[in-house]
Amino acid sequence: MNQVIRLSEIMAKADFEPESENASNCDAPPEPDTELLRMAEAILFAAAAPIDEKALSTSLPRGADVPALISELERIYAHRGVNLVKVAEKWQFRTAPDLAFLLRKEQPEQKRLSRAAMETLAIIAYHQPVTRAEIEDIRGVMLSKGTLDALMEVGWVKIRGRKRTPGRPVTYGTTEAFLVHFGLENVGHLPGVDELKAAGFFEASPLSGFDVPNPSDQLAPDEDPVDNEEVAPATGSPDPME
Amino acid sequence: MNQVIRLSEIMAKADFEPESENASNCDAPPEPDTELLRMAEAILFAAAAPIDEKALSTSLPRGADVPALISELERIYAHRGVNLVKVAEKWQFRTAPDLAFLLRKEQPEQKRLSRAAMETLAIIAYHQPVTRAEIEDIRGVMLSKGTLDALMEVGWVKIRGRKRTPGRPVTYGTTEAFLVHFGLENVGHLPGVDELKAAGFFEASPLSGFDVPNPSDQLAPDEDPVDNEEVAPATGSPDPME
Amino acid sequence: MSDFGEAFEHLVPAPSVEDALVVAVDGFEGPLDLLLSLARNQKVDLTKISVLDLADQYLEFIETIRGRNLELAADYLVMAAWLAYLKSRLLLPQPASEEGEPSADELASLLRWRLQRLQAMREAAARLMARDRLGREIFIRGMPEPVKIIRLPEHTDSLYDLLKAYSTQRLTRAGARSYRPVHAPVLLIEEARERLERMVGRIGNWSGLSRLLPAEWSGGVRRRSGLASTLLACLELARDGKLELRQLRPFDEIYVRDRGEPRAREAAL
Repeated sequence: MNQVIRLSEIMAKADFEPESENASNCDAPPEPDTELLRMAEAILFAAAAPIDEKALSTSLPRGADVPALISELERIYAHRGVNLVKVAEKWQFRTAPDLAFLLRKEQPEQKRLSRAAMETLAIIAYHQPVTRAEIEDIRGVMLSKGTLDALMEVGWVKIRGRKRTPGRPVTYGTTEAFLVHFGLENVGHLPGVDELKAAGFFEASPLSGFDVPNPSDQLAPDEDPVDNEEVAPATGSPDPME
Repeated sequence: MNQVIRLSEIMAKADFEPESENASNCDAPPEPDTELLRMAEAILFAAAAPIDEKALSTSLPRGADVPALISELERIYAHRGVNLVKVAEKWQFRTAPDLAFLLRKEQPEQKRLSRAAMETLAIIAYHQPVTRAEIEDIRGVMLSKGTLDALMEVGWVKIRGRKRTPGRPVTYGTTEAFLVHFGLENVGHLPGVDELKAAGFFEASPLSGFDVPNPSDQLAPDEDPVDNEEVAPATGSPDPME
Repeated sequence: MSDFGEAFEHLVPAPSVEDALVVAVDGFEGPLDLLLSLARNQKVDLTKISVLDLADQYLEFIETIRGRNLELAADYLVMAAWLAYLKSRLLLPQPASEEGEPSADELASLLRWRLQRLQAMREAAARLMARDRLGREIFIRGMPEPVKIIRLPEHTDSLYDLLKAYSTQRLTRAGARSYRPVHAPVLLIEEARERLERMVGRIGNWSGLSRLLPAEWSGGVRRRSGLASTLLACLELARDGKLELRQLRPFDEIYVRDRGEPRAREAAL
């Protein structure tokens, strides 16, 4: 089965791709080594979880131009039934969004999140790092005990650290599983994040001096990382993601 | 998100495919409906088990020419890192056989010989050619079944020949790999008794007349070579020679 | 903190008792949610909402609820009180505001801003939930092919280990061969006793101990052990009442006879 394929013979033509591009230029443009492309394709295809470029490069022969390979695969698959997508700064083949109607499974939907939980998730995602008190301030209501637990149980929310303010309250943020589930490259790609920022909703409330920074995976200047052993107690149920 | 893709724009060109086919005909050949192709691709990709053509056709819009779609997908993926393959009348994407090595990760594992194996190896090294009975006599202990097998599996010990004595027992010796691993030019370079004494190995010995043999790669006068065909099971469990 | 700060604090439901409040008033989650809902009824941009009207509607709503003798969570009442205060300040002519103290208009715009922010986060949540989600609209490969880990043995045995094993083994064996402890022949007491027990009843009148020794233990180096073990066996049997022993003088011959039944002995006599 070890079929040897001559590179010169196999050109990564734009499959499933606008004809115009191709018709005008029947010769293949300079492209990454086809064998490397096959390897990258196979690795990304086989994986159960998204793969970052570093991991891909350790799996490929030395010197492979991983970004070029990825962008070529991304291009090849752009209009196909399966696309190469960047989620959580990693790469993953996923079915094309427009084919959802075909694939949507009538599976008993996993526990539906309550409205409070969805709002809380959004607040954590956009405002992270954020404390429980800050979430409660935005919603104008106390968080019921189960809400954060439910979000942590689904694996979308984790304890990030502690705020360097009196009482050193725990700060919450979103997980990689959150990004993967919602198909986000990073928290900077949250829908409408720029508009919300422009509207000043992430800034200190105009009068209170209450500070809510931009969502960021990075530790905030006034945030301490949480020791792993320390994580559990704030909510009761330990974060499955950590 | 429901990106509408004009069919006319997206032609399933022969991606990753021999250029010759394409170069001669820059226009797209008549091909199955690209949307259906995308659907079939996505369904096959997302399926948790191989799919037969009947199941595929119930998942696709009515009237889809499933065999044509499959053979087109099969063709498109033929030279790719992932192939569409038929197993037991069902279709599934699989990593191309020649890239299977990508899905294996070799992890070095540090190992040490057991004391019995090390002693046996040492005796074989110094006393070669040596029969099992002679090893047992020198060690004063029966050889357990696995010991020689283990040494042969590691590749440090081989069957050298047979002794011209009643029963014609098999003789053992060390291999090239043994020399390489222990950094010896040949077995004659194993330190002799004086060197061992000098190096402190026999310090405690008050005994006289104690000798260490001069090992040799050469066939002993009372030793017959072993035919190659006879040697085979360097690794197998029970030695068929005995 | 200025007065305003305190006023602001009032906007946040006092976190009194943990878990105290999830009471939804007709399905509202807290006073801010209720206010937002009322504001939406004004059908104008939240930025242009009339806080005065909003306060009126809120207070009216609360009155209705109380009129029905329904229990109201405390923070709804706190909000009602604050809105009543805000309303009065908005209606009264503005006093010259002190340094750092927010005006009624500022408080009103803060309320508007908080409503907008809540609304914005609600919309963000809706947008987030409406995204194509993994396992619902988007799927990953149904049959991933996991990477198999293959362990490659890497032997760490060194030449030193080899030589050490060899020399240690050879030394041990060489030592083992040269030391042959000489075992002196010993007649075990158990053996002697077993033999004597078979003889009981046939020993008869006083027999010399030396004559009772097994033939193979009666001469040479073996005699010493034979004599000692047989004597000890005799003593054991005497203790058990089966034999009698006597010795006339130290180092003289020891005599042994069956003890047996008294009558048998008399008869023997």
